[in-house]
Amino acid sequence: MSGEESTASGAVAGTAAGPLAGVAAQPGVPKPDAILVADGVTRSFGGLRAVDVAHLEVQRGAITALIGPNGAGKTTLFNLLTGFDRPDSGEWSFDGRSLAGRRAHQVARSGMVRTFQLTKALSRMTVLDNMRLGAMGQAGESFWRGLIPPLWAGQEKENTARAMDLLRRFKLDAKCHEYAGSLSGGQRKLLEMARALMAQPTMVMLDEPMAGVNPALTQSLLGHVKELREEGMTVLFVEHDMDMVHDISDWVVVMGQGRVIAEGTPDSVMADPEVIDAYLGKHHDDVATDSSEGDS
Amino acid sequence: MDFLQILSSALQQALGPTMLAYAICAIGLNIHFGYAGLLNFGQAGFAAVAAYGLAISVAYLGLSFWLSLLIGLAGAVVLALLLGVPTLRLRADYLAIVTIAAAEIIRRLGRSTTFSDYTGGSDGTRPIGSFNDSFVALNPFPQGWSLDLGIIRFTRADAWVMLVGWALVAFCLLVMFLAMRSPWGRVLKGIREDEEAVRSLGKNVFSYKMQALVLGGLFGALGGFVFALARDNVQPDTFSTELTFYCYVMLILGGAARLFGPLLGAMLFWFLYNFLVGTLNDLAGLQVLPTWLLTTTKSGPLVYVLMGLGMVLLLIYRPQGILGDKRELSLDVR
Amino acid sequence: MSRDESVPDKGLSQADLEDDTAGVEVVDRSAHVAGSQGALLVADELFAGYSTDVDILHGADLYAAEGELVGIIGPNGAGKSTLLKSLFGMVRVRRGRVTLAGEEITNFKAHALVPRGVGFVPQTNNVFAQLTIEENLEMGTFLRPKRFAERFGFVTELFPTLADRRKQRAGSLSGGERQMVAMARALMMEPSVLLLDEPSAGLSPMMQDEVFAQTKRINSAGVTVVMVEQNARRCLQICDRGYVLDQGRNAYSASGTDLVNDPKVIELYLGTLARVR
Amino acid sequence: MRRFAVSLCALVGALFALLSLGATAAWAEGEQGFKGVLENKDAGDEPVPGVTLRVFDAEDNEVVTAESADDGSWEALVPEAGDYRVELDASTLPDGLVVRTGRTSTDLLRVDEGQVRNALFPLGTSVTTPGGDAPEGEETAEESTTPEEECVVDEETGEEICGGGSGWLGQWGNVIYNGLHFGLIIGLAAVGLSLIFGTMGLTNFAHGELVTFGGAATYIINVSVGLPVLVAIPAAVLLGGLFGWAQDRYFWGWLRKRGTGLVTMMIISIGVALALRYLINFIMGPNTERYTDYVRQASIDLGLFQATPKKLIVDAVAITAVVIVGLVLMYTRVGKAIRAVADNPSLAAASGINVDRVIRWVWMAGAALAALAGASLALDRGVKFDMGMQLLLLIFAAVVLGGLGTAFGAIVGALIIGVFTQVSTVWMEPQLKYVGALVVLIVVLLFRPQGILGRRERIG
Amino acid sequence: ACGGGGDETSGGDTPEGDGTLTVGTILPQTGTLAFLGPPEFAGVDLAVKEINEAGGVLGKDVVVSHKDSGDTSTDIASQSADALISEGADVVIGAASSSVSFNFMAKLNDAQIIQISPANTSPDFTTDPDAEYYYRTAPSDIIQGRVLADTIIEDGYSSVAILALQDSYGTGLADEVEKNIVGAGGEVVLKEVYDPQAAEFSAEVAAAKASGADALVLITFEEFTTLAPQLAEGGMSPEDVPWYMVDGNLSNYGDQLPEGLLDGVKGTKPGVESGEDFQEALLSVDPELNDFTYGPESYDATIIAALAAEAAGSDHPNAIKAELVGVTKEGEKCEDFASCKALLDEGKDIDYDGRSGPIEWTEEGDIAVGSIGVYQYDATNEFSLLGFETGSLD
Ligand SMILES: Nc1ncnc2c1ncn2[C@@H]1O[C@H](COP(=O)(O)OP(=O)(O)OP(=O)(O)O)[C@@H](O)[C@H]1O
Ligand SMILES: Nc1ncnc2c1ncn2[C@@H]1O[C@H](COP(=O)(O)OP(=O)(O)OP(=O)(O)O)[C@@H](O)[C@H]1O
Ligand SMILES: CC(C)C[C@H](N)C(=O)O
Ligand SMILES: [Mg+2]
Ligand SMILES: [Mg+2]
Repeated sequence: MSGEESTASGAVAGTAAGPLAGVAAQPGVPKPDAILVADGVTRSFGGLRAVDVAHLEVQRGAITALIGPNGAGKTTLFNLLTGFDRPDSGEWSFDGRSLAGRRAHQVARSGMVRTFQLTKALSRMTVLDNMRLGAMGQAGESFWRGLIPPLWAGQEKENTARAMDLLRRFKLDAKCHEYAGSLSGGQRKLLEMARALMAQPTMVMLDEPMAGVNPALTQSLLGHVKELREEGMTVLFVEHDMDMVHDISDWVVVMGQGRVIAEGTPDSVMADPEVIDAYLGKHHDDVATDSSEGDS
Repeated sequence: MDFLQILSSALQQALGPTMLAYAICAIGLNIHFGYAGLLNFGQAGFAAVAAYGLAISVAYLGLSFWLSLLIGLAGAVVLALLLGVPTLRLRADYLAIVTIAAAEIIRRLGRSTTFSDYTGGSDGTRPIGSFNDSFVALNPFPQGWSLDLGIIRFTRADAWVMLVGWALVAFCLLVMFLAMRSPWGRVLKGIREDEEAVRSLGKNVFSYKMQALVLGGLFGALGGFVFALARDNVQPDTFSTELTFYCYVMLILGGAARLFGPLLGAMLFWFLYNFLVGTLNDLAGLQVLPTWLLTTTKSGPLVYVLMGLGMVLLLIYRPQGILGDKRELSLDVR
Repeated sequence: MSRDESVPDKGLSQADLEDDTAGVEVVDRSAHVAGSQGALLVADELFAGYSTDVDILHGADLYAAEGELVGIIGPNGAGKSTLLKSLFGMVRVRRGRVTLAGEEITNFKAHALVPRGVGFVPQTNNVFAQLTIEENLEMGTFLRPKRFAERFGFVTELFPTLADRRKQRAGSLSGGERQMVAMARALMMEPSVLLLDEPSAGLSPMMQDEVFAQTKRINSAGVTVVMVEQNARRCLQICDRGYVLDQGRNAYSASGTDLVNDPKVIELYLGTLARVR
Repeated sequence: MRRFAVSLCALVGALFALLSLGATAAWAEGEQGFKGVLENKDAGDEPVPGVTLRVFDAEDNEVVTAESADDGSWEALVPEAGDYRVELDASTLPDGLVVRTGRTSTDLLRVDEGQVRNALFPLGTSVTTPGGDAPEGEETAEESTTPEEECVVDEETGEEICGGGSGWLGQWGNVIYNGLHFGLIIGLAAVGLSLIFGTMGLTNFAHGELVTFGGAATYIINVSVGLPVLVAIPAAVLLGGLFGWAQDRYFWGWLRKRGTGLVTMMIISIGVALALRYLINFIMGPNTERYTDYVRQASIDLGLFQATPKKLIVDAVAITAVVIVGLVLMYTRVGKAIRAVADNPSLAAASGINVDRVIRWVWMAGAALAALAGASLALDRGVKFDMGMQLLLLIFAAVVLGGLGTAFGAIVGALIIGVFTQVSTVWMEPQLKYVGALVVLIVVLLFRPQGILGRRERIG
Repeated sequence: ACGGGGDETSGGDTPEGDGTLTVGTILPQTGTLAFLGPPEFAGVDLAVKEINEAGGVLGKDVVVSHKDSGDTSTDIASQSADALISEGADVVIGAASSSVSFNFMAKLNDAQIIQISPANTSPDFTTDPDAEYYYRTAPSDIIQGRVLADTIIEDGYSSVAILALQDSYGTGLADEVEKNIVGAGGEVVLKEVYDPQAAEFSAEVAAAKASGADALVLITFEEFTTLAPQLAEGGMSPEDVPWYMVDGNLSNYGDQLPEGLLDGVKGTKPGVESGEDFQEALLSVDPELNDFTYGPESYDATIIAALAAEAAGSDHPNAIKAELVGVTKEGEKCEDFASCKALLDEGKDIDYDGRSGPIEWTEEGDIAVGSIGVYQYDATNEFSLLGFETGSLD
């Protein structure tokens, strides 16, 4: 059983890594088809340089993991790229268009949608309404058209169907009419991610989407993320769960103290002594070995 | 003690023009606070600007009634923009204090002697002239007619104001109904809960908040018109913060974020108030209670004491308001 | 039927219980009854919830003997956090009882439990955002300020970043850094019973190792630990006993290693991902 | 100008007896017209005899003429009621004397039957204009009669006193001092409001009534019980604290336990405010009442400004109170507990803090501070049932201006609000003084949206 | 203005009322003028008591219904007006404050209900188009302003500062005083309109001080209690600069203010001395009264309305209206309800002379010749009469 799994996921990783196959594993390396390109993005808080990214590219249609020790600046980088914070300096472009100085909602509209590490459930709205809110380009979201239901009812129906579909995958369908404020910590994470997917973004940026999510569910969701990639979505996600990173990512970027310190395929990065030293820690392998021992 | 009399005058106020003016203002607040989570404590300011806009345009500038109505509405829109542009990016509490301050500034400027040539000063616009002639002229009810509803009666003039007032209430509620169950309303509710989250989904939060502020402000303006037309006078002190406070009370009593909440709250509020006034004044007249407790001159304060207590008790035992949903309150949204 | 033996005095509620559990497999509580004899922390058949009409916990059991490390795993929304909160007096227990060292503490307020040696790290909102890191840690020794210096030394040894940033406000920290503060605050207290709600969430692998290792170490020093984890496999590996909670009830309970290897548990709760490597 | 007023004082006392006698005597039946007394104001009110006065009717026909007698008095009676004016013939004035107002004729005045009205031609050596500004009219060159110097020589010590309420410096000194004083009082109330908001998240619209409570309690202890104000104020502050404690013990705490939402509580507080305010009205009536002591104290001159001793003592007490609150918050365990509860109540409970007790403490302290504010304010303005409510907006403004939930911010905000209400009167009419303060509030928030001492939150 | 009243009442077609004269009051129970409420209510109650003791109006007892007027910051007054309209009141007594009266006057006017204010003195009512059903027993401030100014001029003060509260009464009276001071050769060096709701008045005090005036006119309501000591503390006590007070604040302060503070201060107040007996009678209605300001005017307003109803033989407002002005002038003089009624029963034309003065109404419903009392305070802060001054409107 484990063998099958292992090869299956390996195969998936292999195919997707196709375009990235020849790319050198070094920080700031250019990608064959970069959708997001950032240059010289910096942000300081007081004396602390939280983000200092000289150059970073994210491959279109691939799943890229962003890892790094706590406080490395991953979330701050997300905030900067998506317009939730202003950098001290820097330029970046998404899908060929510069995004520097754009406001958060404009960034989202251009197709780059993010989730939050500390979840933001819309408490006094139902789970389903949370989801529906995620859909982009709704006619009824303009005041005047909103007043005339026939103009948006059809679209609403489609969105609801899609929302229910996603909720089912995220095991939240039973809760769809509950207020989102009554969800448990993990369920909020799930909702956060599902809502972002409602927007059908070109690129989704997930900030630790699976922290606190039950492993069994995580696994099935990873399958869904892979499907999304097959449909052409680009995924950039922050994660501390190395098993997960290893399982689905095509490319891994490592940050440390605000900088990109390493890049490469999952295997190459996790073998990088610098990364092990700064991030993974020496115990990591032991525990992993422990676990496989336990299984066999 | 004449209970029928007390009941009828309480009912009269629960249906009459003042209630309508408050209800319309409160419906506006429902958009702001109930749906969009904007803590607007300056609804009185919107009503005041519109009422002054109307009164000054007609009585001082001599413009036509209809044009002046538009000017009043435009005044409310401009106020919303002025307040919104700087504050809608801030935390909700700041909007509260800025709006309360703005409303007070408007009221104090209105009553100051400095501008009394235009505003008429503290007695209202009466000195600069009447402005509701065109409105009165439109009164469809025949001279000498009065609206007789069994135990309550309204004069012809009041009936006309009420016809318009109830039509406006219906109109506002219809707009609310349509707007709030549309995706537009959903975005507003989302903003109420967490604007960053909504922003991350590609909605222009600022623009939505502004739309909500303007729409609610326009409703406030309509309320202001009802106030002004019912009295043919714009008295600055009727637009004090008390007006806004009472609107909040009505909103919460009826149930925030419920379509009929503010209307029901306003009716209940004025009914209770006038019921208490009638009962206490009658009791005072009968001299059945000891004089340390109740005399004619003490019944005024006592009405408010009881009114305050009544509000408190209602809210304690029905915190979600009459129409509200209890489930919402169990969520901690601090 | 087994219920009758364990709670003979609760005949009155029998009917409700059966209503509740109609159609669902009847859990055998005898193991719990046996194990909980003399245990330090015992929760018997807890019913608890947030809004007045809905129970989230439907008769959850739990015990932890002195010096034991107990893990709780389960799907999202199972009621794990609710269970911890109801042990700690933050969610009202409607039925059932909680005892600590033989003393009934059902529905005791949190602040009354802290002096009894119970420490708690919540899952969310677990730092004082407006206070500095140092002040956050001071809150850990609120009841025994004299111990601050010593404990501070100990805790910052575990999480050196905290010492470097002692004047930074916790609200501006990264997610992982906050988690460290939260954990550190609880460790400041020197509790005899420690309730941890997903202490490793958001931490880098290295820090996770640290947290698990330290939890084990603290536990070895005699502290009873009850920990909820989604990092289930890691958790079960270090714990003495584990519970699987589902829909507010105990679904499984066994020693940690037994659970890790139980195919049913793996399929439903642990997933197979972690075995890939 | 001041010296003039002072020298006038002496005269006034003497004049009163005379004039009040004259007043009753003047209302004789059957004759009507005008009367007056001509005096040289610049020569100790020396009477000016022999000046001719003419009375004209509405059509400008001369009706009667009169001449001032040796004591300066004159009377010109007209045959029937109507509108008339009196004109003084300037050519008949002794050399060097002019009408100080520059006006030698009155307006048309209504004279009713049997009414002898007064007309006034204040005489002097020069024309003066209000407020000691540059004189206008023909005699612009001449010096004004009122001294304009900013420094006055103290007659006894021979020292020069500058400022002290006169002149430019003094005006600013006084304005700013009054602002700071007012700000401190607002600040006392604002700290409490801010603490309560911080710890339990309640926007307490009934805070103004806690202020009133302080004043009313002092008044009742002082007047009804008969204790001196010096005893009554501490007692009232104590009672205020007790009242706050009881409010939380029996009301707000109970609501918290029932799980009442914060918005609902906010609206409940509006109801509480209404009930309390009118309860106080019910008990002590609708009027402004004054304590028995310290109602009228002589101001002392402190160089840059003048102040009554009671104000200075209030300042000292307020500053002490605020500093103590600050020290308690910063350095004591209670203070830390308060800040912890303000930040995250459930986590505070998990740290062993009795959250309810802390909130009760805060209520007690907040209410005591508010009572102190009320009692101090009433020293100055008297006690009235709505005095607190009238302050509430300014208190809120102070809290927000300083940064919500930061106790120090509330003080800073209060001082700014206080100073601006006063300073704005330099340019604006006093009736608009709150407008000035509120405009400042809005402007400050535009540039520092999180308030002066507030901090921005991080996102994500 | 009231147009002649000739349209419906001459002859037999007097409008029919319901037979009972219903008197409503809209007087301050709360708000900034609440301190004037008690004497006013007592005045109305006393009048009603005397009327009913004398057999009532048209053979039936007069019914009274008291309502609160609040102040301008609340909308109570117009609610009260609505309530009274629906209760079928024929006459409404009120309000105290001119500003408040303006707020509901039009309402009563539309409903054709008589309004008689016992205390409104703002000159604006005389000319207001909505004042057709509006009457008052207090004289316009045109007269008080004239008398006050005269008193000041007579005392020899040429440069005067005025502090006036911001409302129609305050600014209206201030204008009248200014007009007359300037007219008589004096100067008004400062006319400061202040916000009566301010928490403290240091800026106003400073402005008064800086003006260098040699007399100070204080047109205030009860915030006088706040303002007066602050003025004294700011170097503007009556010893520094003599004060002049008006009806809004002329009250027996007793030990409410420090002894001697008001010693020698003068003030004016409309109305004649109502006499010990009358004051006793008021006290018997409300033993807690401590002064009687506008009590007589309220009493008179009620009596006049009752007499007019008697004279018209109907309690319908329009019938009363036709007689109102008539009963106050040109006829046989009488001074209380019983004797006036007796005269009416004999079919005579009466001229009611009230407790507040002789009361002759102009066609606008204004007091034609008003008596203004000039009073002076002694060291115990109680005022006593110096004399009366009358003035007429035209
Ligand atoms: N507003 C702020 N003020 C001060 N420091 C900040 C602020 N925001 C972030 N920082 C600091 O910047 C650094 C980077 O934070 P960031 O949240 O980006 O880390 P991260 O890589 O996402 O970490 P984690 O994995 O723990 O989430 C942290 O050390 C944090 O303390
Ligand atoms: N404040 C609340 N109000 C109402 N319902 C709640 C609240 N918090 C949690 N719930 C509900 O209680 C159930 C259990 O929640 P709990 O937080 O205990 O789950 P959990 O097992 O800790 O899940 P997770 O692993 O996701 O943290 C969930 O279904 C959730 O919807
Ligand atoms: C009661 C009075 C002082 C009222 C005042 N005369 C006014 O007209 O407003
Ligand atoms: Mg992060
Ligand atoms: Mg949980």
